[in-house]
Amino acid sequence: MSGTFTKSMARNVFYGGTVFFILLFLALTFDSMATLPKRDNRQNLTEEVVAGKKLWEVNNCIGCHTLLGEGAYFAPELGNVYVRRGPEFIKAWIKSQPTGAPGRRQMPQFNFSDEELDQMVAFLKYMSEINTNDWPPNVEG
Amino acid sequence: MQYQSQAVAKPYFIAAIGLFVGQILFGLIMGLQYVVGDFLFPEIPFNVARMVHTNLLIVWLLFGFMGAAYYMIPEEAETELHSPKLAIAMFWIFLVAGALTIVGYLTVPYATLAELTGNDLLETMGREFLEQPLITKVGIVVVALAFLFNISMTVLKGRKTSIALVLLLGLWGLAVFFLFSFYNPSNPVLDKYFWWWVVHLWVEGVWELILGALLAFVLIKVTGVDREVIEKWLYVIITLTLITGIIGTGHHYFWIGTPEYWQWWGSIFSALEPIPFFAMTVFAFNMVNRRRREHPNKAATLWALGTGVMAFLGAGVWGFLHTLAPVNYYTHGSQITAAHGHMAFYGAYVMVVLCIISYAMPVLRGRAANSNKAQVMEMWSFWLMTIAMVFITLFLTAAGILQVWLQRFSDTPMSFMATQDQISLFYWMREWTGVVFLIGLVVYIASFFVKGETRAAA
Amino acid sequence: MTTRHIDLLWLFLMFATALSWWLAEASPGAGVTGVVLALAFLKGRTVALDFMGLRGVRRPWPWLVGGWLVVVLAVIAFTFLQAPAA
Amino acid sequence: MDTSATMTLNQDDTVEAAPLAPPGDLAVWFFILAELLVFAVFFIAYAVARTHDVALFAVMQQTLDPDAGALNTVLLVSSSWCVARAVLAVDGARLRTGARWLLAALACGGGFLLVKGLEYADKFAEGIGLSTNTFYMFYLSLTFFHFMHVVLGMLVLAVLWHGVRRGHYRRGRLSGLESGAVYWHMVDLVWLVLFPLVYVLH
Repeated sequence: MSGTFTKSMARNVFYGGTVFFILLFLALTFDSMATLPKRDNRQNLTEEVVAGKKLWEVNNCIGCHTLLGEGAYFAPELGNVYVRRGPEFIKAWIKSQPTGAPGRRQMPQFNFSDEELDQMVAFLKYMSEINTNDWPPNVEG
Repeated sequence: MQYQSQAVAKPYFIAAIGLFVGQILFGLIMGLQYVVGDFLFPEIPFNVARMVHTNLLIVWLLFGFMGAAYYMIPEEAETELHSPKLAIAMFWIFLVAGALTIVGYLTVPYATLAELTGNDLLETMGREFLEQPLITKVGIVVVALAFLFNISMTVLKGRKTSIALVLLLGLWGLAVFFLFSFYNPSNPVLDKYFWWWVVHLWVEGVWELILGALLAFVLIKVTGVDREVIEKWLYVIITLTLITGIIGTGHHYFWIGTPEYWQWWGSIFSALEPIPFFAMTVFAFNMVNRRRREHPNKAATLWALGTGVMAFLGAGVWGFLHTLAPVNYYTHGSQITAAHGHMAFYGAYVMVVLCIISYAMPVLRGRAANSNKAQVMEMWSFWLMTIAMVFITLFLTAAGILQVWLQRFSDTPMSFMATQDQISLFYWMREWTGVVFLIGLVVYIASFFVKGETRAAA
Repeated sequence: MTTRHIDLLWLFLMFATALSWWLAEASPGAGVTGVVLALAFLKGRTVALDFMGLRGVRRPWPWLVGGWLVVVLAVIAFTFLQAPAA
Repeated sequence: MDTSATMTLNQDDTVEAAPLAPPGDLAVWFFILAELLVFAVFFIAYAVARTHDVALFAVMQQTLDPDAGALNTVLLVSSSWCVARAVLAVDGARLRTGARWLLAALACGGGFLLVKGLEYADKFAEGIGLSTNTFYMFYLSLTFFHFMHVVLGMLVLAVLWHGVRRGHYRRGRLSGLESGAVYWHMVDLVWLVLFPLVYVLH
């Protein structure tokens, strides 16, 4: 009776434990979904911001930059770039790429229209206003 | 080879290795771009190289997993594969679709690719690791379903071992969680929240079931230890994996707009995530020590032990280093993350796929094991690649620590680009170590062409 | 283990619970903290050794669960000594 | 076990040959150890977080109902006792008695869920949630995590009750019953730390 260690019990514990923790994860997700409206800045989710998000995606910005710390680590964090640089600098910067400085990392020219530049800025402004528990530690990202 | 239909695994393994080479070449391009910023610009911008690097990784591991399943399932179920023809058809569809996607990345600007491939119908592109065009994503689902149908039918008609069931569960989970890649809400926080349901619940969830099943299979074969013993430990290990890993998703919910309590839940559960990896290492060494036969394939045993150790170091130790919220506050999205990602992926998934290839390929080529000469060469490649990866990780960790210090922790923080200039020495060292890794990979491939005395497969 | 033995243990657990409950109303202090933690230890030990049946089982099993109890309660005691209630 | 061996010894049961392994299936024990580890980290996190904001924790603890906590301790300890009696009864081939003890244990578990549920309802009605403050984050996380364990444990007990009634367990074949029982005792053990930590110690 003592000292048994059976495969069937190990299997039952696996299934039971897994279902248990999936349910717990779903419960926490449920609570997160209920709490997010107070944190994720959704009241400012305008069409312009949504258009900016699409621009962000179809140009694969995440392939070089990070956004709230996720993405590639090749180019600066942009979740707070609106705070760091302000709207005009961002637009001027995007327009002036690539710099062509020899040996320096290069950003492609995306040929955005003025409207698209505004959308991108609106998206980056939106990102900077999400409650991220004070991340990043400072303005440099 | 006990069953004729196991042979379909062979093209999968060959394709996996071929794509692996591509992944490493693009890794070297990116590594060079880190220090010579305008290298290959504008022909291959960094974001394109990275997309190719990470997508090739995912695709070749999937090829490896599928090949492994096609090899293992007939032997586990003790019956021929449901449909070898379907398996071969899916191989070509997946390979051609994958190749076309990569060609698309390399030849057309990403925005144009998005437009050409119907991204406007359902916007799914442009998110890290999920950059594939919509049609490729749909293709992946179709191939995965056909594949799952094929192996599930095989298991249903044959013997249902625990290893086969765990493998099936992992593969089905892989397909189910991939469906979240089609969900891209316009709210960025929601987008990120469920994006992790693909990425985290893959690599720290269902993929680990696949990893466990592959490792258990090889251990049974090379050690001759009772299936009963190995299978019950497999269950214990994957239980530990999932009870820590599922809520461990929370370590990605610290700074992306999600509620504060995730800092506690995520830290506590992910702090325990090294335990299953440690258990796996102990398990692998234990089984090899208790072996009841000397299998002629020494290389496969080496890969199996290596998987345990390197997965523990990469996923366990390097993950733990920066998983606690107060630490992660400073390290999040730095080169420390890159260091962890490299060693974890290599240690857990690259090595386990190379392990099953190492065991299965000789059998598929009609011998119990490769010649001694070929095995020695393969073991050289093991050490070259593994040690190179250890140093890549160490250099990236050093780069990350310096980066965090200068850019995040300092009272007078440096800008991102100024910091990058400060740490370029580590990037150079990483790049040279990457070359060593490539040499290891070349040696690995060369070992397939070494002849010598071999024993016929049993 | 006899039924009488188990019943006595239950009585002890009830008594200890009543005592900690009563202490919940008492004014906080190092002495109360000590007594409450000691009671928790004795109760936990009873459950681990007698109910869970670890008494007399070969090491490391009693150590693992007993050690768990000791470590957790010791850390709690330490933090309460470090930062007693104002 | 060999009865003739015990006969020669005196009445004291503890003198029986020391078993090499704990009761029940080892698979369950690995799970229990993993769970205890999770709880330990949670408890320690609570204790450490408290030192950073003693005042908040002291004030917030006043809003809890120690009577409800104590009542729940009584219920959980009693249900553990019932389960221990059930195992003894089944070991003595008194299956119907064993099944009744398990039902009693289930009733106590149900009582625990009811009391805890009323406490939660009270807090939720006040709009308190995981994001209210650090204390309530911990209070709700810890107790809810434990609450879920009680639910799981009751499912296990229900299966055991069914098994006892069907005659699945008898002396020498108690592993399944004991496995479920030790899991339930673990749920009790954890509460015995949780109760003083959260409700009693200020």
